[in-house]
Amino acid sequence: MKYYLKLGFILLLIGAIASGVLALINSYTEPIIENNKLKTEEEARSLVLPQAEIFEKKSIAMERAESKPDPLKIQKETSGSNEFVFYIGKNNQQEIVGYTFVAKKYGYSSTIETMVGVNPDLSVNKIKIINQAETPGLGANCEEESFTSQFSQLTKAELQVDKDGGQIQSLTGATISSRAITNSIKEGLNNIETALNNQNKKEVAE
Amino acid sequence: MIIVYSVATLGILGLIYGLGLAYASRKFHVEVDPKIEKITEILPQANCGACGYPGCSAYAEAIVNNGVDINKCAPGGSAVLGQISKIMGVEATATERKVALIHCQSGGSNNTFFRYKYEGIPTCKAAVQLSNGPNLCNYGCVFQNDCLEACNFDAIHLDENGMRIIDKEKCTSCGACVKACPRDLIELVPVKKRVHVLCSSQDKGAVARPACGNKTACIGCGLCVKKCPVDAITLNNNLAVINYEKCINCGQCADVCPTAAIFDPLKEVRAKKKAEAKAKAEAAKKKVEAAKQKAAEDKE
Amino acid sequence: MSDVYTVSAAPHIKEKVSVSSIMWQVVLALLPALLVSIYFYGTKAFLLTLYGAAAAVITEAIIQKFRGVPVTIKDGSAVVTGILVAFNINAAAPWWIPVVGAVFAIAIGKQIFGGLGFNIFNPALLGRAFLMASWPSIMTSGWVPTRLGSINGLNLGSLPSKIPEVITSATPLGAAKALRDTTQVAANMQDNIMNQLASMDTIQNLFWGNIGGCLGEISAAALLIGAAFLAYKHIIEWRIPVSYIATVFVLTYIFGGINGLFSASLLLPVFHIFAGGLILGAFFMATDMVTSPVTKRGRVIFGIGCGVLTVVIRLVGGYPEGVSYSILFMNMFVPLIDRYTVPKPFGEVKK
Amino acid sequence: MKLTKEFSKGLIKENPVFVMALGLCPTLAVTTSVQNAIGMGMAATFVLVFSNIFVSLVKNFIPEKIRIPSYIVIIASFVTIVDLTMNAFLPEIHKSLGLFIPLIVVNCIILGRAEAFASKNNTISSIFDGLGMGLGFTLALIVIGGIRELLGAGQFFGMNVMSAGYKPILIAILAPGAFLVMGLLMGLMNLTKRK
Amino acid sequence: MELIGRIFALAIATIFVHNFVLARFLGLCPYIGVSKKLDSALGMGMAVIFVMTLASTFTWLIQTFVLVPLGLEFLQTIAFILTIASLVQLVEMVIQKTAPALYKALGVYLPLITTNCAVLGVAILNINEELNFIGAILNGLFAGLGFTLVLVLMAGIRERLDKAEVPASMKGMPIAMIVAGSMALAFLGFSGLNI
Amino acid sequence: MGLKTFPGGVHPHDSKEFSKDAAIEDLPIPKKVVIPLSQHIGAPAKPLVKVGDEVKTGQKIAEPGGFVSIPMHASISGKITKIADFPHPTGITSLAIEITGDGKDDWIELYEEDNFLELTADEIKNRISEAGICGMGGAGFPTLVKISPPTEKPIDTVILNGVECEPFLTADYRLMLEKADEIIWGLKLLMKTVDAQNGIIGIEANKPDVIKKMKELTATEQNIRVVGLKLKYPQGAEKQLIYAATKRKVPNKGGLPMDVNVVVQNVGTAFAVYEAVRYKKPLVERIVTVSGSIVKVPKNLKTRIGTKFEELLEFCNGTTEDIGKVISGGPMMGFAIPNLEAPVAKGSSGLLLFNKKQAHRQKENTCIRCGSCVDVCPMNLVPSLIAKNVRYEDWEMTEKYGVMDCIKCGSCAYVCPSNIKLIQWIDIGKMKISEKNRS
Ligand SMILES: Cc1cc2nc3c(=O)[nH]c(=O)nc-3n(C[C@H](O)[C@H](O)[C@H](O)COP(=O)(O)O)c2cc1C
Ligand SMILES: Cc1cc2nc3c(=O)[nH]c(=O)nc-3n(C[C@H](O)[C@H](O)[C@H](O)COP(=O)(O)O)c2cc1C
Ligand SMILES: Cc1cc2nc3c(=O)[nH]c(=O)nc-3n(C[C@H](O)[C@H](O)[C@H](O)COP(=O)(O)O)c2cc1C
Ligand SMILES: Cc1cc2nc3c(=O)[nH]c(=O)nc-3n(C[C@H](O)[C@H](O)[C@H](O)CO)c2cc1C
Ligand code: SF4
Ligand code: SF4
Ligand code: SF4
Ligand code: SF4
Ligand code: FES
Repeated sequence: MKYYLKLGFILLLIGAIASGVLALINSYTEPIIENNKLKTEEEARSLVLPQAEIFEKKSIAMERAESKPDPLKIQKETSGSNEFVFYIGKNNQQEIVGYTFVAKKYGYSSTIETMVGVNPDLSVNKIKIINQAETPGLGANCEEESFTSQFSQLTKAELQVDKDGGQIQSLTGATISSRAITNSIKEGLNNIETALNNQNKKEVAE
Repeated sequence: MIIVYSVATLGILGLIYGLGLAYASRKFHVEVDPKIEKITEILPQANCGACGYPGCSAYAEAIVNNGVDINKCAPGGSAVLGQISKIMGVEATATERKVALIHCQSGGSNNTFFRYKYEGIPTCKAAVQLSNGPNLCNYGCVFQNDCLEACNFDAIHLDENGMRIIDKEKCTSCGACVKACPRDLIELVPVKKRVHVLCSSQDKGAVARPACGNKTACIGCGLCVKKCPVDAITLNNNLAVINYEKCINCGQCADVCPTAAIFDPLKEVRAKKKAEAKAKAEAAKKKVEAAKQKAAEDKE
Repeated sequence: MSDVYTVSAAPHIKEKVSVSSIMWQVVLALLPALLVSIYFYGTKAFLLTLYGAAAAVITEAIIQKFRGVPVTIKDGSAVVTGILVAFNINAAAPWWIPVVGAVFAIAIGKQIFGGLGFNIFNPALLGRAFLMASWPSIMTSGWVPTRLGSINGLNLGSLPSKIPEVITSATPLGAAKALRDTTQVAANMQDNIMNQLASMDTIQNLFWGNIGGCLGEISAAALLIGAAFLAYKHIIEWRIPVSYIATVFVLTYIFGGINGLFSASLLLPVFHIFAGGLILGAFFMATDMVTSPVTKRGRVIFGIGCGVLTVVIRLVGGYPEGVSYSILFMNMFVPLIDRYTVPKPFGEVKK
Repeated sequence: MKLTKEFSKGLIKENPVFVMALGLCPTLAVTTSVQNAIGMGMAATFVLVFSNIFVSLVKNFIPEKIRIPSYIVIIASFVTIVDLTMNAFLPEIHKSLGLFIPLIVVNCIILGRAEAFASKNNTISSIFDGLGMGLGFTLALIVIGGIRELLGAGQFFGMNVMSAGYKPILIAILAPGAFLVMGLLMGLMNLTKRK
Repeated sequence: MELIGRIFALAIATIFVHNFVLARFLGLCPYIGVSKKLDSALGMGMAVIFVMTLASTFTWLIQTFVLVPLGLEFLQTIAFILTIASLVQLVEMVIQKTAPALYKALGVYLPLITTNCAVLGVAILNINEELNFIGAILNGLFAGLGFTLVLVLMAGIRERLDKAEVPASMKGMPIAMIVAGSMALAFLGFSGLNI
Repeated sequence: MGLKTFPGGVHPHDSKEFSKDAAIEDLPIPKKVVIPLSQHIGAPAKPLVKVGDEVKTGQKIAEPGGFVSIPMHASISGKITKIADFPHPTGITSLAIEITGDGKDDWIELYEEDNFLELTADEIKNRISEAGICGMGGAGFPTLVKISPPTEKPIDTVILNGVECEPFLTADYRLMLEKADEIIWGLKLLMKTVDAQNGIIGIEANKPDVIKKMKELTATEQNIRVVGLKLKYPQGAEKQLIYAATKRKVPNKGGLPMDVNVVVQNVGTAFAVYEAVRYKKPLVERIVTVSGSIVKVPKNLKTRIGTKFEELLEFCNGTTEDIGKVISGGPMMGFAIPNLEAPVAKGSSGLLLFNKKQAHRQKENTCIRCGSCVDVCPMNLVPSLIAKNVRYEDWEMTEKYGVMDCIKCGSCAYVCPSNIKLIQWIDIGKMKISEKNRS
């Protein structure tokens, strides 16, 4: 028994040392990683809505989230399905210069996340793909400027890929990805619209 | 604080697992062959499956129980190989090295007489099934190269006459060819023994001699038996057979064999040596004589 | 040597069949389809096929030379593979597509496994899958209308409203696929177009070949003539094609409608059978003897498996058409099928 | 002399990828580009070297029975270190290597070397062994990644090198292409070896 | 009903669309190593299914109830690998003692599983993809099934290739890679599948 | 007439036109005969004579070497000149007794029983045993053993095998045409020995005249049926014949006809039984077809056992072309032999001569897995996979695929487009497996 205790103890020791070291390193890297994350998000946000200086987070509960949860997963009930998060972009004068939100939809082989900047008139200002794992050479080309720039200044109604009769030229060989991006943005715009309407209503009621 | 937590968590996890395993290993202990355990310990425990076995211990078991090759562990490399061979291979190195030998000098299309034209699958096993094989000799090589196919070490080759030559360097005396030959022509012989009866015909001379396309059939005359100084040759069923434990490579049998069924590669070497020896002896003799003469002269 | 007799094992007589006679008869059986293709798409169809076949043959010869084994290009098996690769591509494809496909089919699909008889996967289909994965846009878009101007076989004039491009520029199966997605086709149009697809009009176009599609697949009629010839010559056996097609029929009848189970008319399964590469696949590719089971029961299982997968891919998969992938997929199962469907020897006592 | 041997054996003669066929998952998964290949190779080399060092240092204090778990803890610690630092300083590469960084833990090469070499040799040779193996691994990844990137994207290290008319063989950077390129490379190795 | 539909969808997705071996490149070493014989492949497959399910369960619990509450996510790798290694060893010992027949068929493959990236991979993926408890268990089960499917198919094919005139330089590992590539090509048929 | 048959099988051209219309002729008594001691399945016979002994035609010269064995008789009168290894019609060499004739054909005393149909079963068996009868349909199984089944396996049906499905051969055909009555008597005797209620004569559809004749002759017999069978090879194989005629399936893995209460005998055997019982005449002669497109005058010859093949060919005026191949037996199952020196044995039904072109066999290609062999195998095996496993020496799988059930009919090799020598591979497989099972 004593022998086994000794074994256990040695293992404990090794584990303890290792975890101690890791904790140290982690305490050093964690803020950097966190920072990186915020920074990239922030950068993306400013990129798609350069006019804005400050971003204000808003989150509203949606009655019926339009975006179908990713069909291929049995997931934790995460935010996003019942909650819609967007940011209100304001300039130095506290004027609303637009909104940003992250549009998500399952494309060909992954959920594509797009940072969308929206003008106050609810047309798209600029978009940036922030996360996707589509097929390299096909769907993955959606990150390219030539594709994303098409979306600028489009209104909700105009958001449709060419194959569906719209004016967005889909990526060669990747209509599915293109369609997913386009439609996710459209849904997001819808959400913002409802959110703003609700707010207006509330304000009116008040 | 995090540090405390993390140290505690991992420590506790480690402790629980360690104790659990320790307890289990006592409770569920199963006896295994110590040899297996030893080899298992030597193996890298990477359990990578590169050896083709499900994990290191399975491979160790296969080595000990099924005599599988010991060179299959890729991550272990040569170091591990050496250690295993120490455990396993004590007996492997002790015996005298042998190589395969084909007891037939016919068996190519140039030096064979045919009974019929064979059209069928190219294996000796099948060929001997059809009317005793395509060659006239009922005991000789049917040259469909089963032995060659069987050799995993690329030790058997065809020479320009289509005869099978065994490469003594490459042959590992695994015996695969011995098993493959349906005519039982192949034997593993000590590499040091060089004089061989290269015929397997058990026919009487009158049948055997005309059947052999190489004209080197053993006709069972028995001259070699009489000649052998150490009684290493016997006649079994009209065929001379050398007992390699007794054979001293003297080559006298080959000298008397009327059909050259016995082959002595040392003949020339021996002749040369003999000549040299003779020359030496003569020289010595001359020297002695000269010395004698000189002595005699000196006396005078 | 001259007066020795030959000795060989029984039997001493032999039916007059050989690998090359079989393969060249398959080539012959593929000719009607090629002719139809040339009729509808012009000489380009012929040229593409020629490139495919030539590339296959040359590749085979080069590799066999390199491997130091007898060159067997005369047996026709490489020709069949080359033609079938070409039959699996779009008439708009550039010349190098069939060439690259055939080279891949022969080199990686066949010779690397040891040549005729040893390959696991249908070489032509492997070639197609390779092309699909490498140049998907060339392979799946830009369908050429036939000389009679049809791509999807639909009688567009009979449809009331403006039809989205997903339907007009697609092959019949592409149209059927797009129909299932309400984001692409307005819900109020679905039924209408679906009924058009499953109408005698469309099916006639499918039958004669007046549709867009891969070179070899367009005319069911021409393919059936070839298939009948092969069946008559006992080169293909009924089990695989029949079980394959029957499975597709049943499943598309049950699941094919857009409004739930059994919502399709009986013509829809017929549409599914004549559309796409099913006839070509069922009679000429699933029956490739090297890559299909040797046992009779195994062939039925193989056919059913192909059928199920084809329907799954057509109805819910990422592609409009699933014949080639389903055959490839079932190819993987062949060793297992062969192993577990060994027939009971005559007289086997039941346990 | 001996040290150079320890170092160079991993490069060609006992190359962990082509000769021993170990650690196949990262080999195939991350070699869609040379950049990823180098990232992965470096990460693995780092872990390999440091775990070799530590294992050779502590080998005498660790009882036989818990050898493996201890080594695993050591390796896992270094993997985590790599994981964290890459995430902090090379977020782009970290993202594209994704899952395969933590999976270095189970890469057979590392545990295999720790067991087979480091636990039996002194620290200095262990370092060289680890370096050699790691660089061999990296080298192999670069070769595969280079071929795949070239064929599949017409690029090398992110730069366009093929003529404008080149239509990339997309499959090379997809999953099937990984296997095919790997298989053909191995076959080629065998071919040159026997010639 | 809806749940069954989603479970079915998850099964299809994990087994066919994102097959662990052919699409995600996980568990390649045993896929290539233990696919020489059909019987071993079956045994290995069963063992993997078992371990993957168990590992998914335990690692999910540890992550959710130990690591996350304490803010120790950075210990994920080390904690998971320890859990898996101990679990496997424990299971092995228990089976060996209590069911020798099962051990002969299954247990011998267990050690091999510790260093199989698929197991650690599924554990980490469960967390990354934010699956819930049931989802994690099912994901482990289906991933194991997907692994077993391709392993068994591969074994069947390789047994047939054993009796084929594969060119000498392609024999063994290279041809296995080519087959794997072809299988991945065939599996591409499922890509984009959406139920 | 509903033709019966079995699943599988092939349709080679029957090539019987060469010798079909040649009435049976007696071959002149040869100068010398060589009588192999092993003309049957089972232990070889043991010689009863020494070199130099004088023997009469029909005299027993060797006694059974065991339970499954038969005695041998001199087929000519003369002097024993040698007991040594001689060529055997299967191509191998084996121990045989050579008799040099005195040209007199001096018979032992024959005997004639008028009421032979009234004899007891034991007496009939006794005479069959003494006459050295073994199956004349090919395999040469001692007839006595076949008709002495253990009591737990009673026989209810005796089937006469008049199928002669091998192309070229017409020996049974001529015999049935010329000796129909005798054959039916033979059948009755056989039925009596095993106490069978039913007798069936199975005849292939390409012999309509025989079917008609047999039907006429048995019209009054309640318990004897003549069954017309579809023209398909190997219709004459025992298990297939039993299935076609009775729908009974003989179990595989060494099952025997008696397991389904049947005995099958060749029509030639039945004729020999008749002669043995009625005249106590030992089996010293049989009908042999000499045929092939190059034989000048193809014939059906009544030949003494032990006559060398060259004498038969000489009697048929030799050949029109160089001989390429000599086959003892039929083209599907017979043995190609290296020369014409082998003697006629009790099971030799034919001597075929092929020219060089007909003799040539194409080289093997690789199996394209076309499955033709699977489709035709009457035993429902997978010949291609058996052959493949033999080629790669996987004996376990070879056995699992059922090599031992193969009846070596040759249908598979006949149809294989790749010219795979399936039978040869299967033969090796059988050899290996029985070797393995023995040890
Ligand atoms: C290997 C492979 C990867 C693919 N990846 C994508 C992808 O990332 N995004 C996408 O929309 N379609 C992808 N596809 C789907 C096809 O390209 C599909 O035909 C296309 O989306 C629709 O064709 P189109 O865009 O030319 O109309 C992929 C297909 C294959 C074979
Ligand atoms: C060991 C052995 C025992 C046999 N015993 C009997 C038997 O008792 N009854 C019988 O009808 N046939 C018996 N046979 C004969 C076979 O059923 C069969 O008639 C013989 O092998 C020749 O058949 P074939 O010419 O169709 O090949 C026996 C065969 C063997 C090998
Ligand atoms: C493939 C095959 C074909 C056969 N064909 C015939 C045939 O045509 N006529 C025949 O009498 N026996 C034929 N036999 C032999 C029979 O199976 C069986 O041995 C015989 O009829 C038994 O009678 P026996 O013992 O009197 O010879 C054939 C056997 C085999 C295996
Ligand atoms: C009925 C039949 C169908 C065939 N189908 C194909 C096919 O689909 N693809 C192919 O590459 N070869 C096919 N072949 C040709 C041949 O079998 C092919 O070259 C082998 O698969 C290569 O080993 C076919 C041959 C026949 C007789
Ligand atoms: S098979 Fe074995 S014994 Fe024979 S030659 Fe080759 S290595 Fe030597
Ligand atoms: S196996 Fe025997 S018979 Fe065949 S080639 Fe070799 S030595 Fe000659
Ligand atoms: S396997 Fe045997 S029984 Fe079947 S067809 Fe071939 S020879 Fe006849
Ligand atoms: S008939 Fe010949 S080619 Fe066809 S499956 Fe059988 S052995 Fe193979
Ligand atoms: S690297 Fe993934 S299992 Fe070996």
